Amino acid sequence: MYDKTIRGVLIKGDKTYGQITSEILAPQERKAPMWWFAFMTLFTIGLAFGVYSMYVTVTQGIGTWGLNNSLGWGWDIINFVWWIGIGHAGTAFSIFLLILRQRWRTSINRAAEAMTVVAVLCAGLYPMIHMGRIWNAFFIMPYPNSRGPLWVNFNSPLFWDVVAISTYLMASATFWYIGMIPDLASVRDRATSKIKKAIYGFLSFGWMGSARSWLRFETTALILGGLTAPLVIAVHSIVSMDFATSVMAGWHTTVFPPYFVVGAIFSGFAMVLTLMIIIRKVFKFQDFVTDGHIDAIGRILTFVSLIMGTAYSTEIFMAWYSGAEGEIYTFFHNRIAGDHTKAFWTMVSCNAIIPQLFWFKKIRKNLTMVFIISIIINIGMWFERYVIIVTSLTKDYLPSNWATYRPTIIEIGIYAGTLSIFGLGVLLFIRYIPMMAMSELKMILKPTSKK
Amino acid sequence: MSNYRILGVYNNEDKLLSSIHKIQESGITIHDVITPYPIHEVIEALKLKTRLPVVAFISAIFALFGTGGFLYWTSVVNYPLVFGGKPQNTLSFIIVIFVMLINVTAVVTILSFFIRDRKGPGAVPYLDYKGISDDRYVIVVDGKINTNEQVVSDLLKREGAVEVAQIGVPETKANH
Amino acid sequence: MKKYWKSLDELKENQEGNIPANEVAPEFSIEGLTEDEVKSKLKSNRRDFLKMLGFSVSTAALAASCEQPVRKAIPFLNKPEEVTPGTASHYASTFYDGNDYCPVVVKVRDGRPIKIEGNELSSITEGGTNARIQASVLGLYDSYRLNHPLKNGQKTDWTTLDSEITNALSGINVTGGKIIILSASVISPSMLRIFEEFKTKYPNTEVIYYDTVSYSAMRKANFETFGKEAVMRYNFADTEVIAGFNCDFLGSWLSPVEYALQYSKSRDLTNGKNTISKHYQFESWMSLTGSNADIRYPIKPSDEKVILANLYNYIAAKSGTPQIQVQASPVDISKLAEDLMLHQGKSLTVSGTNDVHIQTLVNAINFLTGNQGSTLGFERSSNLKKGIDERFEMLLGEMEQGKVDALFVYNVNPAYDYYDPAKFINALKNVKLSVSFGETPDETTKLCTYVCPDNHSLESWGDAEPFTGIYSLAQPCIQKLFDTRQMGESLLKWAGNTMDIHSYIQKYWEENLYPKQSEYLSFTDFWNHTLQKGVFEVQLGLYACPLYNFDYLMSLAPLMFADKPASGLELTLYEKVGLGTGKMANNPWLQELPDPITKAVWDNYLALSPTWAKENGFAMEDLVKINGTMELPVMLQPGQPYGTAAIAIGYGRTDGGKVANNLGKNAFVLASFINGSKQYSISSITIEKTGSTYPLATTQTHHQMEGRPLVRETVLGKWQQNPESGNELHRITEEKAVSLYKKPHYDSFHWELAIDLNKCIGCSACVIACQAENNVAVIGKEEVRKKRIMHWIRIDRYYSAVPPEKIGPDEFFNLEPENPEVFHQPVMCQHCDNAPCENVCPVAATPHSKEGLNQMAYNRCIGTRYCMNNCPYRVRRFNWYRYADNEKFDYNFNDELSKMVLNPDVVVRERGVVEKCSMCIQRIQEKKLKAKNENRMLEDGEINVACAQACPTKAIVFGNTNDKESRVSKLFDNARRYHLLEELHTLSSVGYLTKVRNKNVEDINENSEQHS
Amino acid sequence: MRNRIIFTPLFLFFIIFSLTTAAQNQPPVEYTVCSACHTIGKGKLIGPDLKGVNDRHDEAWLISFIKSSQTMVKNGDPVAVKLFEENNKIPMPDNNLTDDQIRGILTYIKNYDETAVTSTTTAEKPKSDVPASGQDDSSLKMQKQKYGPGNTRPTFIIFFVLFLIALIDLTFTKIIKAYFVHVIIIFVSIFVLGEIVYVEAKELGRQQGYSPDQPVWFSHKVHATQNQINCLYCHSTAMESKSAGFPSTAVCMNCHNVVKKGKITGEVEIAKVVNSWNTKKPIEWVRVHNLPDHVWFSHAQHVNVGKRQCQECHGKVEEMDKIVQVENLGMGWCVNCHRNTNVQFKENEFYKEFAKYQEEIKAGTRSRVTVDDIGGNNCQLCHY
Repeated sequence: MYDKTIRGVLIKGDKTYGQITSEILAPQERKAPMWWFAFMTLFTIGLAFGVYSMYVTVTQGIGTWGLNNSLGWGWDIINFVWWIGIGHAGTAFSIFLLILRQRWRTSINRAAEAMTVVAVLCAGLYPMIHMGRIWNAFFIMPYPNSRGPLWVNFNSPLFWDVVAISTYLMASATFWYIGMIPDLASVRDRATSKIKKAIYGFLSFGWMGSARSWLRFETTALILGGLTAPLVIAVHSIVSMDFATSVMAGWHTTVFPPYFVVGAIFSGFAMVLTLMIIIRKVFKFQDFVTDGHIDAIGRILTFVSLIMGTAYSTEIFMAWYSGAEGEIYTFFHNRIAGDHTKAFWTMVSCNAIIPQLFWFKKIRKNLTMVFIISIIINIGMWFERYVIIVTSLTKDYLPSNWATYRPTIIEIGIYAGTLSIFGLGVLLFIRYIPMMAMSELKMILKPTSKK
Repeated sequence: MSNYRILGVYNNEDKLLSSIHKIQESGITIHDVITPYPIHEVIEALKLKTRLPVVAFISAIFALFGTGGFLYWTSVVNYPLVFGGKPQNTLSFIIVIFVMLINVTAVVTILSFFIRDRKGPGAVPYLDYKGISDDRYVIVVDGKINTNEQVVSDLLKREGAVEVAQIGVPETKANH
Repeated sequence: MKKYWKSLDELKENQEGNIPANEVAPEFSIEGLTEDEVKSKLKSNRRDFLKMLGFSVSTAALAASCEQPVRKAIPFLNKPEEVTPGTASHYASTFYDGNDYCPVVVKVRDGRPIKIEGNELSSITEGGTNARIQASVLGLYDSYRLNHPLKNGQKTDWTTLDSEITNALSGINVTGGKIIILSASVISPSMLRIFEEFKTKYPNTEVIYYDTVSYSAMRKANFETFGKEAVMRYNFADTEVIAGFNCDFLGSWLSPVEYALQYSKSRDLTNGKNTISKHYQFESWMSLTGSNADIRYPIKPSDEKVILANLYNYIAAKSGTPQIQVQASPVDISKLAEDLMLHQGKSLTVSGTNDVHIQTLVNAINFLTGNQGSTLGFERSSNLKKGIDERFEMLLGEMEQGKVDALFVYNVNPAYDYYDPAKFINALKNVKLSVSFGETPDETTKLCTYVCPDNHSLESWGDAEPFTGIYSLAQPCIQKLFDTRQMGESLLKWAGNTMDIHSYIQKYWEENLYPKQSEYLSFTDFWNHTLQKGVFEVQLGLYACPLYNFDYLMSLAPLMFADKPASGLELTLYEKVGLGTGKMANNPWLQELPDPITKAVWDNYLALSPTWAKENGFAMEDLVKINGTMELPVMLQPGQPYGTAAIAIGYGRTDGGKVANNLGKNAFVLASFINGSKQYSISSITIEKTGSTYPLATTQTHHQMEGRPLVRETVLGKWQQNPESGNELHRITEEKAVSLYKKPHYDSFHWELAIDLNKCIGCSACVIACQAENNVAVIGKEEVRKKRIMHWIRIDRYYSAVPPEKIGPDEFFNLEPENPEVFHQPVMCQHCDNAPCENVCPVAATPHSKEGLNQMAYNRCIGTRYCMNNCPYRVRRFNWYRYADNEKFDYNFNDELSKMVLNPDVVVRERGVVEKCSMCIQRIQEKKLKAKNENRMLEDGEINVACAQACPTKAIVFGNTNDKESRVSKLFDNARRYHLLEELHTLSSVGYLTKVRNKNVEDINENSEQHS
Repeated sequence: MRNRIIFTPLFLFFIIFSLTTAAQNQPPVEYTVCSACHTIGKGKLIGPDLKGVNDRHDEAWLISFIKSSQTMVKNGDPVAVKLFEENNKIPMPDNNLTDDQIRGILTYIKNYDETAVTSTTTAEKPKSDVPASGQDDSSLKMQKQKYGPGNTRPTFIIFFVLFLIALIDLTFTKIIKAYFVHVIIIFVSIFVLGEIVYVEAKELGRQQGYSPDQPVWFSHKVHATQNQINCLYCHSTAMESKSAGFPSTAVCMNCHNVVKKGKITGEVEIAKVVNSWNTKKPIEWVRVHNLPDHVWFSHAQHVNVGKRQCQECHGKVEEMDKIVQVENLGMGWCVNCHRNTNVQFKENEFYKEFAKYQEEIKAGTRSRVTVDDIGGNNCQLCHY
């Protein structure tokens, strides 16, 4: 039971349990609005573009991208890391706060986790299509093949990626779904049409809410949380090792794992913020997603962006301190000054400087500002990956190989495709799934005797 | 017929709790309590326990050694290859082991949850009462053990159940 | 005796009337098959692609129908003794295409020549080759070749053609008309004999030689000054001072392969010698030779004569011979003069300018410095380059007046490479009977009435006498692919001699050369052994050095500087090291060979000095109009003298074939005919912007080392005091190196490469050799522009103006200087023992072998390109597209005929897999198997990788470092040895030896102030 | 009673006699050489039928003739010359055999018993029709069962259907109340399906049991076993080249310009060979043992250096009428062999390069050197 004297009210306009249910399920029970269909079509078109681009890539070859002998990775891995980063928010959000028993999470975690699942799906797409011979992708699995058998290379960060990301997808998806079961049950119970009842009945796994179920339910959630919390950290550390374990100047850095994890949480929270603000506006959820929530996330972002700033400066300092020509060149003559100056400073300003505005309560209160900054942060995070990958690869140890990189329409198309997948996912989510964990909201609602 | 149940429906958490205590005092065993959200008091009152953490722990141990053994066998015993002048048996195994540990444990836990709780696609609740997933609380008393249904229902009523109902058929009637 | 000293003629006996066909699926032998048959056979079965694993097939297979394509196996009908299917045999032969001469050994696999190597028994090249010779094998399978005789462009057959031509000739004989054989310089004695026979039948026949790039001024000068109309033989090997004047003797001048070898000998520091020759180079464009010079003076073409005259005067003053009236030299030549005087008879002054005055001066200088007869001389005078420009000019006149009744064009292409093609074309119209022996329907052949296609040199018998008394034989390594006939045979037939060329040459040798030797007692013995060896030398008697005729020099003196000094932008035409005169322009390998200096491919361009261009507002890739006619893009070339420009010849073919056509512009038309010889430098041209730009494809876009110790160099003086100088870093890194893991050790072999940067001249022969050996794909200009070139070995070229002792991190961003020092550094896969690329491959496609090689299993690769990103040397190549059987890449992988050049021991990589240098693993395996079969251990040098074998300067040495006696181990013990990026502790298997320049600090200062 | 006394020794004698004859009837080793060209009582092969040769010529003459027929012909021995003429001037190669060996052969020929031999040497059923006309897939199937994985499709479908039914019933139509039934079915079928998929995938692109019809119905059994022709006589390049080589028609003609009638197929098949020779058109054999394009394999390495027997990879070819691929020729198969096989370490000088192993063997710390030890499982041993 939640004691409101310790913390401020988490749900405004003292509601009854009934109200909670009806208000949160309202969007599903209403007819779909016009804008919903509009966006669906828009994203479907984007998806078609993406699918076409992937088709071209697979049938003609990676040559259709802007890569070259010096630069083996471009937008594919940039976007992969970016999506993974975004995909970190949801789980990080709900799980850390779950473990910390931060109850204000309850109205946000559902959406955050949904976002995670979709983002990780988008991310997972890239390592597949960036392969030269996607039809042999199964080689990467350690299955007992008939070649001796020849196993895979367990030293390779790419293999770690495969393991970690698939695990992460599995864990976060199940975590999200289990948490959803009781709410699906309530949808089922309120359903009027036969079909809807049947479908949601099937989806809700015959949930009834008996005390035993609740006990096991909470235990499972806790165990999963406990498992996924380290996983969240592991996954992005592993992604960072794709770079950290190599020899390239600007990649070969021990600060990468923490730096990437923080970066992931940074971009993730920003994305959560973006989404929640939209949902709140569209569905009038300001009673559930209160200014308190926005404020809290704002504070976190401020803190995290400070860490990012530290990471950047550490990198630069270490480069100078190491005295290694390659490092110095990469950081001082290729990032701070040189070809990729723009990208570098965009990254720094977007991630380390602009978020500092959150120090001001005014700005934290001003939704539009928060919204804009949250978007800026995600742009900044994209540029961070761009800087890391492109600068280090285009100007490597041997000046004779120095090259440039410009993405082709195909690469852009694939990016658009993944963005559309994300959009579609979100749209379907807000249409067919209770957007907030009702049962948990009810838990934190003050006990009421009047009826 | 053993599926004979007596239901007491409440609309107030406090009433529910008090009545649970009352009923237990009066020596009637409560079969189940259905709530729209987890109420720890209820769980305590019913003295429910779960062994899921044990399952999780065991599977974790299994995953740890299973994966470690597998990695060692594949890359040192079965088909040793040299990569970049490093020994075949490297520290990098830790990462895979760690992740696989989480993976296996998670899967096992979830599955055991579903199996133990008889939840899964197509499973149906035995009670379909309007609002149990919304804002109604139900105390379920097994009608087989406590044959004197009248007493039970009175008790429930007295404790403020907004409604008392039965599902299934009492055995006595079934005999005729 | 090695296996390849085997002759082919017994083989021919055995094969009479048989159809040796494919023996097992991969290999394929094509004697006596018509082109169509060949193609049909090739379709089915060849070990050329991984396509069996490709997208379509594998998916089809997954669709549960696991049926395999049935493979046929067609055995020989009657297996000839020579041919063991699946193993290669080697035949000694000779390469000569009118420009380059080289004794070669042809590797034949199941009757298919697939690779050309140098003949190690030759005293001229000692097994060296150059890019063109390596690439020439592809010409055999050129689908553009004529496969039957033509009359007025229509297919005809030999009998009718013979009868018609003989009739015409006898007709001309009656009327006493004039018959001209217009030919490239012929060095084959038997061919000369054939000409004689032809003349006896048709008395008023005249043979006129025409060289694409003329050396007639040199012949004239030699005649006037020494009374010998010949080209001297030069010997750079034991020179101590070399002065080159616009003379690219390492890249294109006279006999570059030979000179490269000699040069490297004079620059060698590994064989206990502790001094090297000093190389001054005065030149008007950045040539390969200039890039290797110790001291290089960029000069205007017009200044060359002045400088030489001053040099002559300086020396003449010392040796008391008459001097010449001349203005002061733009550069200080005293130091060079002193050096020349100091090393009497051990120096060499050469000029590549086709100008009698200049050649006369050069002869004088060489004579006065006592080189005549020591480092150069007429003793073994060269038979190359016999063309006399005036004679050809006269011929054109006669043709225009219709005085020429019959013109036989052999191995020349004036309609393309004469400076006024239109003139020649019109003149040709007035010739009644015009016959061409062209292999391909090129610009000239197109215009001739009759075309009697000549065999490819790999299909022909032949002999050569490049230098007096030095002979070599050429034998066919494959039966004729098409219905062609050797030119000599045609002439013989028309001359009424029915002998076939083979027996004719045999007869000639029996009569003329057999008597000159005493080793063999029977001619058949002599013939077979010579055929096996490929080369044969005759001892010469005593030889008296001719005296220099100073009167002629004096008579020229007043004329020399009569013409007014040049003004405006001066232009020089030069030969590219790869494409040369453009004869092989249809060869995709050569087109895609990066120019050693500019690293540009697929184009020629107008090279300008950066500063001059900046001042006049020209930028890279600007499209400019030259003399209002020719449009070419601008290439800013460091080292190009201020106020000069340079264009490469050999481009702009119109009928060169599908590859050659419409690449670049034909620069021959800019040449001119001034005082008796063709001039390849134009005193003043005008260029103006067109406003548009034209993209150039270069494989290297950054030219400084950024102060990184990639190419380490020192100067001779310092090296003599401390052999480790310039390479101190090596010791430091070795000491500082710490690793968690212990250094790997290999039980049996550890294959390693040593590359002597002091010997490597950057000629790029290795690049083509590797391409031919390892089936490396050609990808075309657009892809190269995207920096996706597939070559497994590349030659990094860096510019620098910083004296070696000043190299350090403080030299960031040094600007491209006017006269940079140039560094060539071959880079292939370094086969690191701690390879960064190996760790990161998820599918274990590139582990380390038990012999220290970094293996790449193409069929396991899934193409994540992680290894490419992680290779600090960037030597891994990715198949961005399917380069084989793809219309988009219509080069030598797209048509069945030219695919026959593929090496059956190496797969052609599929789309989407990473590939890289394998240290010619197929050769290692082959030789190991050979040793096992012969139940013995391997000898050092028995295995040789393609790049090392092709190298004309022996700069690359391959071997097993576990064997402490091997050559490579010895080089690894050298104090000059270091490894590229060794500070990364990749423990690479390729060792580089520091470059040592023969200069001292004041040279550097003078050199740099000279141009700053 | 008396009868018995008389009969017993007779009976015994018979037994003994038969035994001795049987004993003598084992063909001596040297005879295999002869049998390439001669038969005993089976008519003329290349050389004349040897039946009753002992009666035709006296032993001394035979011995000298067998030792070197040509010398006798040159010396103008009338009989020898006559024989030479009769057998259209095919010289009988000289044999360096001792007189006793030759006598052994002669005795073998003398008391040669057709029934006995025919029953021992070949169990061939007289093939009336020639099975080259493409109706031989029955035998191919048989071999597939024998070597390949066999046809697993039906099993697959059955279990797949079961799997689906169980799933559907478990979730929707709850006909069977007991869930464990579903569970068991599901798990079993998953296992079976997985196993099938694994096996099939392994065989994917492989041709174990592949036995196509050849343009000429050629029997290795007849040539290798009955006529004792060495493999290397036809596949001559196996010792020095990467490919063992298909015999050129000329090789066939060495014998078949005389042997015009086959034991099994009569004249039809041999006629094809002769025809190919006359029309100068090589026979287009169908390759049975194919390796993928990206595999580099050398016969010389295995046959000459490794001293492997042909049968180790190709199966008992000498017993096949129709050639069939016995092994799956997969990489796993190669690699495992490389792991278990010893190299000719002491025999071959080349392995002196491996100083370490040499010492270990001297020291006795190492008993064997497998192919794997000397880098036999490097990728680029076969893939480049």
